[in-house]
Amino acid sequence: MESGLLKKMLRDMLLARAFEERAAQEYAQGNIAGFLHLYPGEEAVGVGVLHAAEPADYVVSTYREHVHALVRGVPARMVMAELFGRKTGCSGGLGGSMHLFDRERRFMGGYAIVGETFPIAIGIGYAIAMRELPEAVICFFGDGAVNQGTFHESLNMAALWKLPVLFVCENNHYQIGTEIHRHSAVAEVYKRACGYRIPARRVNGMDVLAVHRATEEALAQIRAGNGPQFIECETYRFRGHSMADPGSYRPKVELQAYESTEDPVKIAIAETVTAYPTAEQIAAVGSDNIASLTGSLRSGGHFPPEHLDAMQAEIAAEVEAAVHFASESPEPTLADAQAALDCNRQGEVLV
Amino acid sequence: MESGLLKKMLRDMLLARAFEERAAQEYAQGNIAGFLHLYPGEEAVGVGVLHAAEPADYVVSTYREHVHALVRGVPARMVMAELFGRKTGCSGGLGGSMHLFDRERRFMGGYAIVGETFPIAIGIGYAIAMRELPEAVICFFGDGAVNQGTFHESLNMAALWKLPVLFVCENNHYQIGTEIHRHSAVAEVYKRACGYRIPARRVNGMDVLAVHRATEEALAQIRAGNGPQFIECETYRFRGHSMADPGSYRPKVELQAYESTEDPVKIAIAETVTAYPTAEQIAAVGSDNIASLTGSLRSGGHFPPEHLDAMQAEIAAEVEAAVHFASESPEPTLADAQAALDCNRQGEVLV
Amino acid sequence: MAEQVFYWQALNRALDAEMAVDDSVVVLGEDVGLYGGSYRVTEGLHAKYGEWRLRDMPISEGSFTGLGVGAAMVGLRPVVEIMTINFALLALDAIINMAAKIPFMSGGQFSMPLVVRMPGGVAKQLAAQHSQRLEQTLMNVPGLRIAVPATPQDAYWQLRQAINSDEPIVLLEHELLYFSKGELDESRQAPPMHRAQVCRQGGDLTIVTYSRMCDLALQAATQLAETGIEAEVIDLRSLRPIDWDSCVVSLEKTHRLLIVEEDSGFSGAGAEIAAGLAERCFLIMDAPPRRVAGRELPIAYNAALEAASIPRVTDVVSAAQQLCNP
Amino acid sequence: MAEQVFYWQALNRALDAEMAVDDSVVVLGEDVGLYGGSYRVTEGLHAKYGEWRLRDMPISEGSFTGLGVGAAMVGLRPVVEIMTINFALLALDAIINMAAKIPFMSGGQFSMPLVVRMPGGVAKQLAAQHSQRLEQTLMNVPGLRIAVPATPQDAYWQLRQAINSDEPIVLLEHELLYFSKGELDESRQAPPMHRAQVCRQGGDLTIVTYSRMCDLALQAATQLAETGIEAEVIDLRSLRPIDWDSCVVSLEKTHRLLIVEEDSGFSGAGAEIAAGLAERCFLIMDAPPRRVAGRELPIAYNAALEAASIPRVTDVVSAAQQLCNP
Ligand SMILES: Cc1ncc(C[n+]2csc(CCOP(=O)(O)OP(=O)(O)O)c2C)c(N)n1
Ligand SMILES: Cc1ncc(C[n+]2csc(CCOP(=O)(O)OP(=O)(O)O)c2C)c(N)n1
Ligand SMILES: [Mg+2]
Ligand SMILES: [Mg+2]
Repeated sequence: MESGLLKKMLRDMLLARAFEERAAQEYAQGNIAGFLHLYPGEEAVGVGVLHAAEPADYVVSTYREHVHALVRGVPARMVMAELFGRKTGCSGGLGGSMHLFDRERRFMGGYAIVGETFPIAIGIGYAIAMRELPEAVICFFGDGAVNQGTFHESLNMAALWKLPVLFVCENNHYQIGTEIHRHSAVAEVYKRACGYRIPARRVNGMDVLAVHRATEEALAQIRAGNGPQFIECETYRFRGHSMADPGSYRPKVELQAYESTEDPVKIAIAETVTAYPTAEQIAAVGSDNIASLTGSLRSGGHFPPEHLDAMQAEIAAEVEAAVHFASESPEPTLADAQAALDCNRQGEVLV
Repeated sequence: MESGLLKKMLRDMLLARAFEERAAQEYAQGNIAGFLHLYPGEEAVGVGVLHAAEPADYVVSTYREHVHALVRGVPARMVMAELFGRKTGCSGGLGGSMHLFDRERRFMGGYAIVGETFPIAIGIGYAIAMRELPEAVICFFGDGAVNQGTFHESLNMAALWKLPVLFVCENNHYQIGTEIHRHSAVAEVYKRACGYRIPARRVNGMDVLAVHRATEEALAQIRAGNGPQFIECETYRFRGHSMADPGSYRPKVELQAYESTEDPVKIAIAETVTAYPTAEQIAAVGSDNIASLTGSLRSGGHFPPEHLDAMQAEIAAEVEAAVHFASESPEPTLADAQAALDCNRQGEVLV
Repeated sequence: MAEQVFYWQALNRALDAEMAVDDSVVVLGEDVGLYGGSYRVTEGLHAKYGEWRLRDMPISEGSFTGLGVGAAMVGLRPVVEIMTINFALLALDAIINMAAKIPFMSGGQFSMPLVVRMPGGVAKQLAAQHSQRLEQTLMNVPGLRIAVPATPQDAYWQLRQAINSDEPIVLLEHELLYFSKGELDESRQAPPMHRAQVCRQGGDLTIVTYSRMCDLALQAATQLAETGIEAEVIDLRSLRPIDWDSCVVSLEKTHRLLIVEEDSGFSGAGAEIAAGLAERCFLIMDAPPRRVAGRELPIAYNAALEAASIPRVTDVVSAAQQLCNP
Repeated sequence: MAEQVFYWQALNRALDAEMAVDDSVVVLGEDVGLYGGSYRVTEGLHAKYGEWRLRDMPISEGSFTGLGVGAAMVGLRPVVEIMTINFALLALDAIINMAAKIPFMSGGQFSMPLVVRMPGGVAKQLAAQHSQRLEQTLMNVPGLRIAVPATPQDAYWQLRQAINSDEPIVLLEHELLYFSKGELDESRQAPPMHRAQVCRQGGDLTIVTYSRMCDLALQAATQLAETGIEAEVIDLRSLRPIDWDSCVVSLEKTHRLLIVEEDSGFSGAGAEIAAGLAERCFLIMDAPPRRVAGRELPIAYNAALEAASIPRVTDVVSAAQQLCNP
């Protein structure tokens, strides 16, 4: 893992966390409305996956997609402006939190009807395969989405025609208030892919490096023409399902356990910042594994703790600027709305 | 296998063949219209499965369901009258070929939108499980239906709550004109069940004994409270998809191969009629398997060939009588149709 | 006997009352069990009746609605909750091709005691995919009945009536009504499930409306009264069947028809109301029937655009004024 | 230049013409490839263009329609064939929530050059589940356009226009029209895709109709002429948008409106036509608008009941007579 990449991923994870927490505040203040689904706890997934992708790859996402958009390069101010419903938002203020789009960055939308990402992704994949392009599609979805009929239908077609689609399950173990063992007959989501002969694996979704590595390998397979791939990332959301949900159905210990020991941002910081293993750490892992333990730590040797502080300050300013931009931006007009609907009219005479 | 059962199954297979061929003739003469999907070639499946079921079990079927209804005990004249659209038909002439219903015999309907049998079956299964009854639901569907979203959604729920449903795939290798390798990423249909942890197996659907045995075993598991089971029956339809389809997309040799060597009716006759293995047969299987080869043959010792002729004559008369009954029956009136729609109004005052 | 309760509470009590007396009543839906329902409608019932009676569903709308159909065929009385109507597009085959047609196409052998509840309508900035309205799609299905309760009392009555009916019935509940309060008298005798209700008397024009728009129409009527126009406001309470007689009686008095609906106007529910009443009352009408309806746009996330996309009180007022003083 | 061709052939030629000039046009559907289409519409095209351009689909209507949406977002011009409209209930989320809304909710970033073709209507004893009509469901969706060609010439023109448009368009084709013949002149200039067509001139009443019912209306008009009533027959050709102006011009002459639709009348397409014209033409109408429509029953398998469930020529004739001589 080269250290530049590691730093970039860390930065995106910090931005993700800061952006989402700020969005929650803006929601509480009434600047954002509607359903707002936040990502804290799951940052390693979006960041690990998307940093392994090429700019020419396409991304299809759900209503929990702010971070996917940010990591993809959509400027924070355009995402925040969209949450504020402003004309300068990446969907012109018409889509809102659940429907971020950015054509230029091949960010093909957030979809709010669970299960819609699958057909959209295979449709893009179909076009790529037909044109024999070296591109791929990354399709995000949750553990609950796996029980939707479109999952099954779309995975079958993806495998049948060897479409270049990477299916990424963000398994946070909950479909709103329903824990995975109560919604899925098979709780190891990656096993669902066996019904379609799609190569699948499960990775620790709290570990950005593991996610990144798995994605690189999967995308290499896809680009080699071997058809779709499937990665299940086990992760956890620290907040409720959306801002409307206190999340009180989850055992408190479960939440605490994840927050204290598995916070992906903490893990990523630990991996990046200059540090040498302590004597206890070395003793704990035994001599054989020292190399692997220290490898990624040492690779960050150029990134002392004070740089981390600077990075965080920079991010705070970026988020602040995004909020400022959003609140200063104009609202879309009815004429804008009509123009968006008619964006494909091209002067056609209808009647 | 007791010989009485074997004879009953043979009789049903012969009836099935004769009924369907006659239906084809009546269609050609304009007495039957609409879509008419016939069963020749697949008799061993419906007969083998349904003879292993109890009267208290429920049956849910597709548009290719005449034989399922007949074997379930719906009188041939009521099925034929339905195909003729008469009031005396098992759905009062309102449903037609694709929508046979018989509440009394727990024949829960033929459904014409591919994939509808799955939710109907799990719904009945849900009621049974909730009431802790010793009943089961038999759910028929084709290889093409397996790609419908409802397949996936319903199997997940069946497994999740251990519903007493036997899923029976009639794999005739075609979804109208599309051969299974062109519609399914996994052509061994029973493997699809792995995504739900549902025990599944594949049997030779041209062999009524094999189908019967597999069904008995599966139903025993279900009644033991172990949840759903899945059987794939490999079979073949000798005719086109429906009377509107010449079936010309299938290689002629494929059809001939099935008709000459695997006709399930011929196989069943051979199994039932008195016969001792020839010297070549014995030589071919080797000493260890002789017992199993001759067992079922010998069990038919009380059924000489002339009895077979008598049975066929009886069946011919039954089918003839069914056609006569159908053509003499009255048509339903508009009042009948309105009454069917309002069957559940119970004197309720709406406005 | 009457007390003030939230709309969701009225639904909750109706369910509880029916579940208590008939153990074939089961509730099926996403997060209806442990969680207690997204809009609290099933709060407390899981603890009381257990998981077989209140079953949390996977995200499989097509099949769990169909599950309700199959269960109804063997005597359960399922109340399926589609978390919001936006997901009902995935369940339409089960509702239209199964539930509504099985009694008919089985020649009358199977009744269909199925209730499908759907929160819907335009709520607060939920954007295009979560602001779906499906009235007219369901209205066009022979064999279905549709109730649209606008008050806690009606929600209570109509849900109980729906559960007790052997016909498939859809309840369209409005998301913005769940946390509105109103009177509930559980002991009062219910009117027929599909009878319309005159909510306000007036002689100058008839406003026909339903669900959340009733409240809007009543507000508009108050404002109109100040300008000397007395509007009669009719809450249809039901969209299939429609209680034409109540509307006709009113039009015989007012001779002017204004329809208020939240849905996009083109081919919305209001089209049938306008057409049906134009056919019945043409000769007694003094002006063309008029619809105040949603715009021909998907619903935008932006709050101002959202508000401008559905009728506002001022829209109703000015349409009524134009109708009365052309 | 004009020759007599079947309706299916006209569609076939339209597809061929567009596929030949633009290799981003792809056809997706069950048995559209090797088999050549259930109604022969894609006959011969698979051999000519190969499997990527004509793809046989598994029975997965929801997802393969959605596949078309995704493909359209990156520049393909998919023509999705839903084998029959009866299966479209499974694809409505893709059509309504994806195709029609993406251009809007992306703020105008994505065009949606998607065509969805659906054979539908009441054919020959296909029974309740295979006699679905969905006009009004689709009509209520802002962002969709709907064409309903009644002749081979229109089928040819409108399919080509639909493929060339960057908006999502549904073509409702009638199953009983595929094997009807009519003139096709490929070189003739097409009128605007959604303009209505006066098929017969007359001064006594206006019959507004579409798709297969045009033929019925023309037959009725011939019979009516014998009794001294001259009907003007308008083929709408499009259900969204509706060409109101052509209807209004006719009503200014005839003052009487009869709508003929195959769908169940209650909340069918005719409701919008009646309401829209009552609003526009109330003052010039001499009689209430009238609808001749399908019965409020699912379609029975029995032939006589099926025939009695949808309009017959005599129904149109007698309704027209009552309208003109009340
Ligand atoms: C078809 C559909 N059904 C229900 C919903 C309501 N809903 C929104 S998110 C959600 C849970 C999704 O869970 P999962 O796929 O695990 O994603 P997560 O929110 O955990 O990231 C539900 C039920 C919906 N949006 N779409
Ligand atoms: C949802 C749906 N899509 C398409 C059809 C048209 N159709 C009828 S039967 C059939 C093929 C079904 O194949 P399979 O499930 O293998 O059953 P088989 O007819 O071979 O017994 C198709 C595509 C349908 N009836 N329903
Ligand atoms: Mg989840
Ligand atoms: Mg098959």
